[in-house]
Amino acid sequence: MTQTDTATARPARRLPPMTVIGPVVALIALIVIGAMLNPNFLGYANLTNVLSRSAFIGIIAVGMTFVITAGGLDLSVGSMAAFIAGLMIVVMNAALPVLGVGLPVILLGVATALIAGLIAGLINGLLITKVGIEAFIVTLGTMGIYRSLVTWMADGGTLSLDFGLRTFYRPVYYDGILGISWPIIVFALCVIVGEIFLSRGVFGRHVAATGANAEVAHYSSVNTTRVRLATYVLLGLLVGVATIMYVPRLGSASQTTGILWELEAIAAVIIGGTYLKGGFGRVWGTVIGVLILSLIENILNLTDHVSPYLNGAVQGVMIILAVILQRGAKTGK
Amino acid sequence: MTQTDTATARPARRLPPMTVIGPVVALIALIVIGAMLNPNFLGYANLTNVLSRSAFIGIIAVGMTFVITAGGLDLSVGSMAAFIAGLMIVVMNAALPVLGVGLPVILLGVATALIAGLIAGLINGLLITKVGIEAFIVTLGTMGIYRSLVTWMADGGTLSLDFGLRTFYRPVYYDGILGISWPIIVFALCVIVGEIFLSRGVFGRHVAATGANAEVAHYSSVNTTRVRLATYVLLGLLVGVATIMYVPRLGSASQTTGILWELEAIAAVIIGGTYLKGGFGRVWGTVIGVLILSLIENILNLTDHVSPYLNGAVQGVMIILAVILQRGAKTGK
Amino acid sequence: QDTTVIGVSIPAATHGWAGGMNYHAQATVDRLEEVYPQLDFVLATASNAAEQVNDIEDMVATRDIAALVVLPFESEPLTGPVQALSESGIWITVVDRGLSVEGIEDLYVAGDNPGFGRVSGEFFTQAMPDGGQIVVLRGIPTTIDNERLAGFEEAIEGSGIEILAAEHGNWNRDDSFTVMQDFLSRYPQIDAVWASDDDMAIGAMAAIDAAGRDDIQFVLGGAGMKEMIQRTMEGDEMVPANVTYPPAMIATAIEMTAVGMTSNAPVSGTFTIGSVLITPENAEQYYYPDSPF
Amino acid sequence: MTPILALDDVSKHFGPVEVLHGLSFALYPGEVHALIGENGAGKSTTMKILAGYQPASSGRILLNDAAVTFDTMRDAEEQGIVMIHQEFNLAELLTVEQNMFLGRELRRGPFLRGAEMQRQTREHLARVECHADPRAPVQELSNSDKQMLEIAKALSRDARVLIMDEPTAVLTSNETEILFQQVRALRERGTAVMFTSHKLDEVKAIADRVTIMRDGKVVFSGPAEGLSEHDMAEAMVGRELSDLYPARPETVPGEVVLRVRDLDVPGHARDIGFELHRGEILGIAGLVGSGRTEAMEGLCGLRPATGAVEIEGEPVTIRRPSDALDRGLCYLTEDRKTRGLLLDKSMRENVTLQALPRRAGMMIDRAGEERILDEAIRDFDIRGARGVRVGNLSGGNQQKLLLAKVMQSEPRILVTDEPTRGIDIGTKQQIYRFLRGLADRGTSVIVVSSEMQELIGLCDRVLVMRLGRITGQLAGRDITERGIVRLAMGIAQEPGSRTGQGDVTPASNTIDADRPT
Ligand SMILES: Nc1ncnc2c1ncn2[C@@H]1O[C@H](COP(=O)(O)OP(=O)(O)OP(=O)(O)O)[C@@H](O)[C@H]1O
Ligand SMILES: Nc1ncnc2c1ncn2[C@@H]1O[C@H](COP(=O)(O)OP(=O)(O)OP(=O)(O)O)[C@@H](O)[C@H]1O
Ligand SMILES: [Mg+2]
Ligand SMILES: [Mg+2]
Repeated sequence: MTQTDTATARPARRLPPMTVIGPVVALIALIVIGAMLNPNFLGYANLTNVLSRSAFIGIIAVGMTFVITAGGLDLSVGSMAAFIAGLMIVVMNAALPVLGVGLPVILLGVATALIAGLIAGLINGLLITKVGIEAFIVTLGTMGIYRSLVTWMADGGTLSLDFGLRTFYRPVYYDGILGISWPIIVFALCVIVGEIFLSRGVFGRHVAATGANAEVAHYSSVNTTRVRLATYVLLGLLVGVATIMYVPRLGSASQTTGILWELEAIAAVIIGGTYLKGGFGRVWGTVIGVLILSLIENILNLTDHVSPYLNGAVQGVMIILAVILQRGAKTGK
Repeated sequence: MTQTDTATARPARRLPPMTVIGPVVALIALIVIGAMLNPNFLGYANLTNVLSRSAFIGIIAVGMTFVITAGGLDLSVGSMAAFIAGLMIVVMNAALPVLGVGLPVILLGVATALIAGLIAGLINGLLITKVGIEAFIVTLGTMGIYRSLVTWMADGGTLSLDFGLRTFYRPVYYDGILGISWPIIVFALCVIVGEIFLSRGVFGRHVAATGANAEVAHYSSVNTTRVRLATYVLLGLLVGVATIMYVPRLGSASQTTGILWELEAIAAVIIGGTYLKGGFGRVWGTVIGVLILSLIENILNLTDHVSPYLNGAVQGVMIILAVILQRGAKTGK
Repeated sequence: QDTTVIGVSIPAATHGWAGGMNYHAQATVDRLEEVYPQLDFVLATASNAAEQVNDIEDMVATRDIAALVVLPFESEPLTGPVQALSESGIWITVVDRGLSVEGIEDLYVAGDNPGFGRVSGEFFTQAMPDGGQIVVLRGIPTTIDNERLAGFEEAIEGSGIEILAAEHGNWNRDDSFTVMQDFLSRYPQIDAVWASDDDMAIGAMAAIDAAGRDDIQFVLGGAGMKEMIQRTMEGDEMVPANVTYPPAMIATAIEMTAVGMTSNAPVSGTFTIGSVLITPENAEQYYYPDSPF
Repeated sequence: MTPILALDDVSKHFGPVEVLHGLSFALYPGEVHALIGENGAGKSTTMKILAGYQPASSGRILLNDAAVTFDTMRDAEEQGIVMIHQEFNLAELLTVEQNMFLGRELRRGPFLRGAEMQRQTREHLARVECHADPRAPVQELSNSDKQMLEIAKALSRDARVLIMDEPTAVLTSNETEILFQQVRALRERGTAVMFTSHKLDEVKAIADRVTIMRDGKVVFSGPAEGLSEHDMAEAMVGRELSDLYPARPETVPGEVVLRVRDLDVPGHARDIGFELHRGEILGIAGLVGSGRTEAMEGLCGLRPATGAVEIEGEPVTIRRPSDALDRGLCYLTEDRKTRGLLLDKSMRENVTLQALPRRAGMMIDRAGEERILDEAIRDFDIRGARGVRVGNLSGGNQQKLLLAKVMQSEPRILVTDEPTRGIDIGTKQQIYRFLRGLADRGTSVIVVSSEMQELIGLCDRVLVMRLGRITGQLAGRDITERGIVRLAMGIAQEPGSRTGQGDVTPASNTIDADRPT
């Protein structure tokens, strides 16, 4: 039988290059524009502001990348964040008299956030995988539920962290090490770990397989139910982490907290080159997506060439343009 | 071996019946609840109210059924409606001095709405099919664009139809024939035509084929690009129609007009049993979905058992329950 | 016994002030249902004009209300429907925002948005006699917001106060925080901030603290949120004053309507609740510790 | 006589890789033309070019001696050229009738003539004796029914040229015979029919002319008579072919490693019970739809099933495939397209998918994967550019990749379902040797197959299933076609009933390579 020539065959590139450079180009273009429009744009202060602000959406978007790669979707993250933030504040305020201002209360709050996020993710995941309802519907439902739960907890108003506690907790958002603020550090950590697990980890491989073809994955003895469940739980946890970073910023939560975060996160994921239909995802792309989105907003605030009424329009155009840059990859769903 | 075992050649049933009765049962359940909570619920006045106001979302959801069945998605319909409404008002007010109060102005407005809708749909469709960008991204972008265009047209405020004109136009929403108000009639027409074309029409079949497996459809010389484009254009047109019904109701448009209509419409479609991933859709199901959603809202107004803060939660729960009733069909995406 | 039903239709708590207004509405309804056993209340909150019209339709169709207390989400779209109600003989109480046709309502408890802007503007003129550079945070794009800004600009006309920029903070702490951060990196010198709302003021001040900038002399919010009034009371330089736009006006309206329904005391007419400047001197009387707002 | 369709010096490359090198051959009206060759030789690609699904990189396509270019398959179809793909070309969510008329719906104005299409669908299916319900979604059809639907669909477009890419791979002998009757009828009517098959006896049985490809070149094109199956086989693989089947060892089977009792797979199989010995190759025969696949899938935790299973003496409960894998029990699916491989992924990701949790801990070692892939490509002779999307591998090479993938998890009990479906004869020989080698090294193997010669040639013992039950077993010398058929059709139980039907045609025999030629 004639020997094959495969030994000599070069490993072909996995993706058309445009999908890889596309988002990067878009990002660089934005940075150049920003730098031209305003000298302070590239200043330390502004960059820190933008990056720290992106951290919330960013951390969530990392989890969203896993969910979408596995073929899922989660519309509830925004209101989930609001709810968790509200819960954290209520719990911490309640525990204050007992524990007093100090690390214990914060740790209690952190625990609350993580556990709440885990449970919330678990609920979404179970309804989707075990009960078998479209992810879109489940998370649309829970989106409404969490949103009105926080409104109800706050009596329609705003839940505020006790003032003393706020000043104690504040540094978690505003300080950092070596001039890098904590949100940025945590965001970076999530990204690095996420990227490694998605691209090099067995779990990530199983996530992609499940999203690419759940039945094949099943026949390859991948426990697809557990994998999909895990992605939602992971996302829930990361929402919790994001909230832990968010609460110290203003020390309050209301029913306007986290509005539209879900759309921003999903948009970031797709701009980053992950397939909405699942099967392929990359965390580093998501990061670029997040940065693109928050830079657009930042640039719009740094200039007054456009009427503030039109900010939304500019953002819309930019999002589409950013994706056109890498359309080669996927044909519109 | 010369023949196949006939034992497992089971009678192939079309869809698990639960997917058919599921939504109906949910609807009936709601009606019963409503009737028990309030005697006037089944009254002529209330039913007319509920049906007429469902007409907007309903007409849009009919178009959305086609888009989703073809494997697409459109998040922009809500702000598209707002934009078209605003445009209509601006045009009609502008033409008023020339044409005076009367049918011509109205017809001008109607034409504006239809053309605007058609073009808007065309833009979405072209970006998705020709340029080949994820429908999610394209329509997320145009969503932002139309929303801020209307804000800009209204200078952040409200665009109002000239008062005299409004009183002349008003009957289009509030009157009707044989006690059936116009919105209901138009809605019914859209549904009947839509149902026939989707289930019995060549176009409908090609839509389903495209959504089920675009490549196969393409190999079977179905012009999938044109089919998908057509669904978006159709949706745009129907958004125009919905707006024609909407403007006479409030005689105004602002940046809050049509907020979240897209999610309501998509939810209605899925509750109705259409597959979010495409390939199967039914208009009659969508109607039931629409009715379920607006009845939930209506019922919440009939009682003061739940704090208004929790309305969203109740709606969320109901949506999920409604779909659980027919989960047998599809496994969560 | 036959109960009279009073419908209350208000915008949902989509921002702090509305939240306070929701709270007062709820509280008043609960209290009045105790006081007047013959009264029954229906409270509905809407997140846009169309939804508010739905609610009102439902109240008429299913709860046959004898009176309606409405805080219009927007004036124009509500005018028609409410007019129809008043023609069918239902008592109409309009709160805060007037309808676009005169004389529909029996009772009008009015807020004064241009006034709110004007009072704020006047405070700036006397706080910055020799002018200065300020930035403005605007609310959710609405007529209210436009009226307030117009009133403000009118008041600072020719006072040498220059508005460097105005962006929408949507009456939302997070958005105003973001906008303010960017204003700070955009303008090296800002003398003061008109946040036009206490939620936005809080967001803006958080941004200023974080940036450690001391060029900003003060931030003027509005609507009298309790934390802010407290800080004014305590003489915080950053919060030298506040401008009332009491969400409690809904309570007044509901109460007067209830009285009108139960007695034949004359309650019709127009009651304008003007915007008042709160200063450390008069702060106590505007401080409601138990309100969520 | 002028050829109706001909290729003249046609080449095709995908990116850097050229897969067809200057092909030339002709297709004449009224002849059945077989295109044969090893997996990856380029048969499907050639056919796709003929039918206008893919453009040639260079060279000319001649239609009645006139050069043509088909921009779309629509152009080709209008010229009366119809093709059946190697992969199913059906929309699974749509019904049989919808697929049958897809793109060519009968219409009255904008509306469908549903009833009429249903009727015609029934007719077309009846022509190929397929009894699928026109209203049934295709996803509920058996593989063979899907294939018959494709054939009926193609026949319904009365074509001048009918091109079929491995139409019989998933067909039973009976269905194959039905197909061939249709083909003969077409030949009478002057249609040119071209088909590929790895079952050379079929080629022998029906082809007038044969074109043999090797590595993208035509090595023979001429009349079929005088060409024995053995000649074809050797021309294809380009070397001497010895025995197709490895010699059966005379050693007594080892101890029982798998004991199954009253295994029930709801709706498909009932009280399945058998024992499997160490180093044994156990065949499972049965008609299509007899529930072999379901029984085995049930056993391996791929679908709900109840029953008592003992592996190496200890009772085990297998709820999900991973449980089975933990016990060294592994299943190779009969359906590589929708259950076997991630078509959009590379070979590397596919080949390690099943073994990952064992091979790797938490992290994947890319270099290790590449090594595994190298071995797989070598051991299973997988041909195709290394980085190619698996969906673009040739059908047979996909099957080899699937086998390689399953072997990665080093099963001690290997269940293979139609392991040689769509595999060329040379590779078949390799796979048989491979399976026997496994058995010799102590692995126990189950082979579910519809190819009786395969079972007869390879297995130590054969179980026969009928209507979801095991109706008997045959061992050693008793493993004969007749014996299997009798059990498969229940003649053993009901003497006299349906007798004789058992051996209408031997078409399912694979070639016996040492048959004198
Ligand atoms: N779209 C494609 N991109 C890259 N390579 C391809 C593509 N299609 C086919 N090939 C390669 O062309 C070669 C021939 O493939 P082809 O499917 O024609 O083989 P075949 O003769 O049909 O084999 P089999 O008998 O297994 O079906 C294979 O090596 C395959 O990997
Ligand atoms: N009603 C059905 N719905 C879905 N799939 C079916 C149905 N009937 C049979 N099948 C599929 O058709 C194929 C043949 O049926 P089955 O597997 O039960 O018999 P088998 O003995 O495995 O035949 P083979 O292995 O030759 O396909 C299998 O893939 C089976 O899953
Ligand atoms: Mg092939
Ligand atoms: Mg089988």
